[in-house]
Amino acid sequence: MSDNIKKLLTIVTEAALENILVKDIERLGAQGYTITDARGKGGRGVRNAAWDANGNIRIEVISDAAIAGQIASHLKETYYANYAMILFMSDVEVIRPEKF
Amino acid sequence: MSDNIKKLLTIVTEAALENILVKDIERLGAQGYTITDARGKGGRGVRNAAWDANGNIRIEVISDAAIAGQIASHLKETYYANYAMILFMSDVEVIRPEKF
Amino acid sequence: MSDNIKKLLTIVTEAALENILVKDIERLGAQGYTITDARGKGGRGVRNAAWDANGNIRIEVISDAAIAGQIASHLKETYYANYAMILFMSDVEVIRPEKF
Amino acid sequence: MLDPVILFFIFGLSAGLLRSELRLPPAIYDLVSIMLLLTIGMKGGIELAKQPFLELLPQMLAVIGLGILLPLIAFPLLRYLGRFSRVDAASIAAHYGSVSMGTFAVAVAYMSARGIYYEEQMPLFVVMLEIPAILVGIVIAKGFSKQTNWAQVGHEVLLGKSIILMIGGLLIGWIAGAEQLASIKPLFFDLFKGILALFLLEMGLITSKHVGSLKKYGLFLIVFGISMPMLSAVLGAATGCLLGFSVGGTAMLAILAASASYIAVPAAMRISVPEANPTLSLAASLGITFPFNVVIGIPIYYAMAEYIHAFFGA
Amino acid sequence: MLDPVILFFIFGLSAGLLRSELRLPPAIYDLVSIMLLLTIGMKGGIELAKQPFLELLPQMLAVIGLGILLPLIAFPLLRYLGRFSRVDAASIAAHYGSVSMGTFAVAVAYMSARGIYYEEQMPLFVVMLEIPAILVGIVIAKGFSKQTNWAQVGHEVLLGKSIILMIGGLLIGWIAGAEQLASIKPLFFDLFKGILALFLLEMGLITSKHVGSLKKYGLFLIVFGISMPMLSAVLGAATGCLLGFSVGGTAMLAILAASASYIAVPAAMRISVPEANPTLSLAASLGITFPFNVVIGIPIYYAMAEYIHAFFGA
Amino acid sequence: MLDPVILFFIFGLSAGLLRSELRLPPAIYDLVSIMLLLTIGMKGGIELAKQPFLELLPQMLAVIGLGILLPLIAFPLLRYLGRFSRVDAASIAAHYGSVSMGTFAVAVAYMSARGIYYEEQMPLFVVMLEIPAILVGIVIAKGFSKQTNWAQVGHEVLLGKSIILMIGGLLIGWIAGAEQLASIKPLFFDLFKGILALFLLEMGLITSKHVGSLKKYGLFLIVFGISMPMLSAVLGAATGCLLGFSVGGTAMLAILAASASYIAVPAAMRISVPEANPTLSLAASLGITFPFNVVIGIPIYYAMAEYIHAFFGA
Ligand SMILES: Nc1ncnc2c1ncn2[C@@H]1O[C@H](COP(=O)(O)O)[C@@H](O)[C@H]1O
Ligand SMILES: Nc1ncnc2c1ncn2[C@@H]1O[C@H](COP(=O)(O)O)[C@@H](O)[C@H]1O
Ligand SMILES: Nc1ncnc2c1ncn2[C@@H]1O[C@H](COP(=O)(O)O)[C@@H](O)[C@H]1O
Ligand code: NA
Ligand code: NA
Ligand code: NA
Repeated sequence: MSDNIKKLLTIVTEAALENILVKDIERLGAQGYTITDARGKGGRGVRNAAWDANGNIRIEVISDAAIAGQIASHLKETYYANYAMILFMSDVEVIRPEKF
Repeated sequence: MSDNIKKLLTIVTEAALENILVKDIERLGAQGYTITDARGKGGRGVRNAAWDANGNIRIEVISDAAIAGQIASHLKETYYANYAMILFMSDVEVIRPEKF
Repeated sequence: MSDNIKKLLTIVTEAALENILVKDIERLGAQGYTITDARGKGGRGVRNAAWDANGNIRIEVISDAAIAGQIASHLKETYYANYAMILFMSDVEVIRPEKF
Repeated sequence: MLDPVILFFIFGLSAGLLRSELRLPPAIYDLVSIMLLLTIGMKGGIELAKQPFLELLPQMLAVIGLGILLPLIAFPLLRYLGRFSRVDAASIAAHYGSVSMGTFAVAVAYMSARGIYYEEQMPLFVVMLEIPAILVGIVIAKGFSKQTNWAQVGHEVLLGKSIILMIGGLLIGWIAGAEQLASIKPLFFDLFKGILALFLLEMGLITSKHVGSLKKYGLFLIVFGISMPMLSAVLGAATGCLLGFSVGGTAMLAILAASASYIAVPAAMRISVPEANPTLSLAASLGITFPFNVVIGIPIYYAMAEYIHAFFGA
Repeated sequence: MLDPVILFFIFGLSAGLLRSELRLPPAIYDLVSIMLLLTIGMKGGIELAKQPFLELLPQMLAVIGLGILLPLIAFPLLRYLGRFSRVDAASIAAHYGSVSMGTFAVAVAYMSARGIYYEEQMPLFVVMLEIPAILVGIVIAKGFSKQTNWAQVGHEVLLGKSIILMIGGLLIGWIAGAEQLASIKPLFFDLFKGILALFLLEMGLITSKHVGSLKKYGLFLIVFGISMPMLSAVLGAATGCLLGFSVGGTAMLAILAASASYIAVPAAMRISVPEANPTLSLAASLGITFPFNVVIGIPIYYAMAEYIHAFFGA
Repeated sequence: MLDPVILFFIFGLSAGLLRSELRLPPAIYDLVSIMLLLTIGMKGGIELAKQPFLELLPQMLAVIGLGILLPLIAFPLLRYLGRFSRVDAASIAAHYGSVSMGTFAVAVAYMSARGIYYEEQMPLFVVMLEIPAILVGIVIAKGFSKQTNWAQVGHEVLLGKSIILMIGGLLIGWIAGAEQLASIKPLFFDLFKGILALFLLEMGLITSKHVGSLKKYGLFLIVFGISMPMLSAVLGAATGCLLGFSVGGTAMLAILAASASYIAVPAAMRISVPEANPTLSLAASLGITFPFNVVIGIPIYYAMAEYIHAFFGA
């Protein structure tokens, strides 16, 4: 597998966690992240973003597999029990692998 | 292939369909979904979200392959002919496979 | 590999480029695109979308591998040096391959 | 002279046609329409409280009749003269049977700038006119098909954003009355025309996007988009005169009849008659009829009302 | 008679319960709350400038005491009568110890519509009441645990959106004074009640989403959501009377005590006591207490203040 | 004393520096700027209608000359004293040759609060000044390179949001006149200062984000960000005096010259001179010059205008 292949980790969770998660993600070694506002439904019910307390965010992080795994397990341990959160991973091909 | 691998189905379509599609998706067995607002262009022209009638949404559903396939073919049969809509699928690795 | 497999190219970059990139993407042969508003952080610092000059967009283009490759290298040559921009690619399964 | 709010429409239209980057954020468009709808509703409600409701019933029935008649006239024109498919003709007909809130708001501003009296129940008629045309349009398109989910259509129509805001405003105005509402007057009443100006600026920008698609659909749509409202205005004015309305009220009913929906009906048709091409009906109602009505039509319809009153009026 | 702004709340609630598609864009909800908070702050600041700050200190301490006391009363009720888990009881208690800006805004409108005088320092007390309850709630839930990041909690609480806007408004009002602020009066002061109406419309829509979850959590929460504010109001009125406030000021303090937070506290609890179920506390504070207070409670608390003054007042 | 709208700026700046979570939704920032630009344009248009257009031509040419001169002065300072790269120096120079709408709005409020007369054509000059500096900046950066897509640059500049809104407002004001616009006065004119306050609150929050990046770029940028506007003000005041303007008009031209763009120019440079670092120019124009001008600069420039008039004036 070429150097160009990195992990794309996507997290969907409560908007209230944005500031905290961003710090976690950087601390664990990711070089960047992208966030979009979202709404949705899951095990913890409908989150329709009608007002502040009730919106989701969708965070994408591209990194090598080791860092992605560390972020994933940190989030799982720290937030899964008490927050609406899912995360999933896939391989993506990037152009400048040294950036991630 | 491990249990951890699920299907990520992404649908991009007209915002007007949100309520109806969400019902379809739940009825066909998905445990959740995530929606973001979007704009774009495709075979049915530019949809630039300048006002209500003209926006897109981007729906993501993670589920096992069977459910994803059912949702995809239901949407294809019901909406493809008359609505701006695309859908695409890929494999993703999830953390708590029992959730999806 | 089946006909149903296409490339999904995702670009995250400065909102100011939207109009120009859309023209590039169409000129290089893509049949459509989907855009969502985003914020994030990368090598060029935090882009928190607090106001116009400072937001990101996330563009998705589905096309065959050749076109995706052309778009990617065009963007790399033209914009990487001076703009906040990342791009990544993956394979997705589509329903109506003739559309893309 | 042109009302200055019309200048905002023309400005928006020009900026859009020049491909300027100007656009109002969708949230602002929402706010502005919410406020216009609430204000129009409250104004109507305040006046309605002053008169016995029962006397309005026959008028309401007449207006509903008008709302059923208009799409039934528009449909054959579109189907046989315009050679549109059944569903497209039905959908456009529904747009022209229904009403446009923006046109009504401009008419309210027009009348009040000239101090012209009109019957207070107009906002009620807006609600009455908005609904039947949608149902008629669906029936023409699909027959009384079992496939149509009528419960859903009803929900969509009655609880759609614009209807519910106007009804809410009507009820609030009715219950509270003018005196009680004085405390919210500075926002809802004093700013009305300024907010209408912002709304029309945005409508100009939106309209500019639909002018382009007119080229594709050709001359017939343009002719229809101007002559259908004229015809509807005549029927509206006649109804108003028969109901014994003042000149202002007669003109208002003519304007309502002449206006074509671009919010409630497109949304309902998209769900209930998805086979219809939405660009077609929006090109006509937004690209032709709305600008025609607000810039040129309203004074014409007012003259029409004066004329009818002079010849047939009480 | 009901204040017309309450009609907007009832309208929003009904539209939401009928599952209408009406909703205010989040950006508008933000704008409207920002303006209410700034205005309330400025009004308070203008008045505060007129009196020596030091005299307020004992009052501020008393109010902080009230803010500590209320959650300490609510917690055992919830834990032992309501049989909630420790964290849930602590979190709900924090909500009821704190205050609701929306309720305060309605009370301001209520008083000014009736020309009732109240002490000007109320907005200051809103800030004083908002904070201690959060801290008490966290301590009840977790003890003085080392795990709690108190720096972060402090930042979250003191620099949270609503507190900072109110403090900012207070300072601007204080520094500039009424005369200087005349130039921005048309936006912030004259439109106040209209903007409050829009805010309450949205609150009605939001409340309707929380009424549903009440069914799940049953009768106790409903009873608590009505009787806890009554109890708090008595304590608030008593404090006001002891501090020598006028009837209006006493009523205001009763209303503040009776109100339950649904903005600042939920945000703080979500971060600091994540194990607590947020639906539970919002169902009570938004689904029960807020509507009860704005529709029925305020006049009751005012009567309470009159009663206390008649029997115990100076 | 500080105008209260400046207090909103300082409040926003402080909240931002304290890392509060306060922020205005982008849609509100858009609404607020749209309204300020339209109002400023309309005010200018109303006054312009009163005088023959041809007499303005020489003044307009002089102002364009000023817009060309300013970046030509700024560039060598930045390139040789500041040791910035060619493109960065050119881009910053373009920012300082152009104008800031927010500064102009504060100046309008300043003059009207003091009842100071100034020539009505100022909004026209804002448009005149905004454009040449951008073109000069591009030419300095790239030469008359064939690579530059001048059609696109022209489109970007002339149809950019702020220019088109101001021109649209000018035309509407010109055509309609004060009397006709009375109906929209409550929204656009009466709320002007309140809306300016909201705008400055947001500008304070945005500015706070740019203060940080100043540390990185060091002392020179700070010195330049204060002394360049002083120099420009002298040239602006001289031009105003030569054109025979009143003290108010002379001060206004000084203020316009002193202000540095942070909306139109950054957008244009990002597309036309992408090699330039946008943080650099924004740190200077937003982080230094804007706060300096609105808090301290305006009274200084006014004193400058008085001084020049006393010594050289007619
Ligand atoms: N099966 C799913 N597919 C897509 N998104 C999901 C799914 N389940 C949950 N989500 C998203 O993740 C958020 C939190 O999920 P949960 O913790 O299950 O409530 C939801 O609000 C959805 O936005
Ligand atoms: N090739 C494509 N790549 C990415 N998004 C697309 C593509 N084609 C269509 N879309 C999105 O799907 C929506 C509906 O597509 P269509 O039905 O082709 O008009 C468009 O408005 C776009 O947002
Ligand atoms: N490692 C990463 N993972 C996800 N998104 C990223 C990453 N790096 C950069 N981005 C996004 O791409 C934008 C531009 O990146 P850059 O050019 O590195 O500043 C950032 O503002 C982020 O939104
Ligand atoms: Na009609
Ligand atoms: Na309380
Ligand atoms: Na300048």
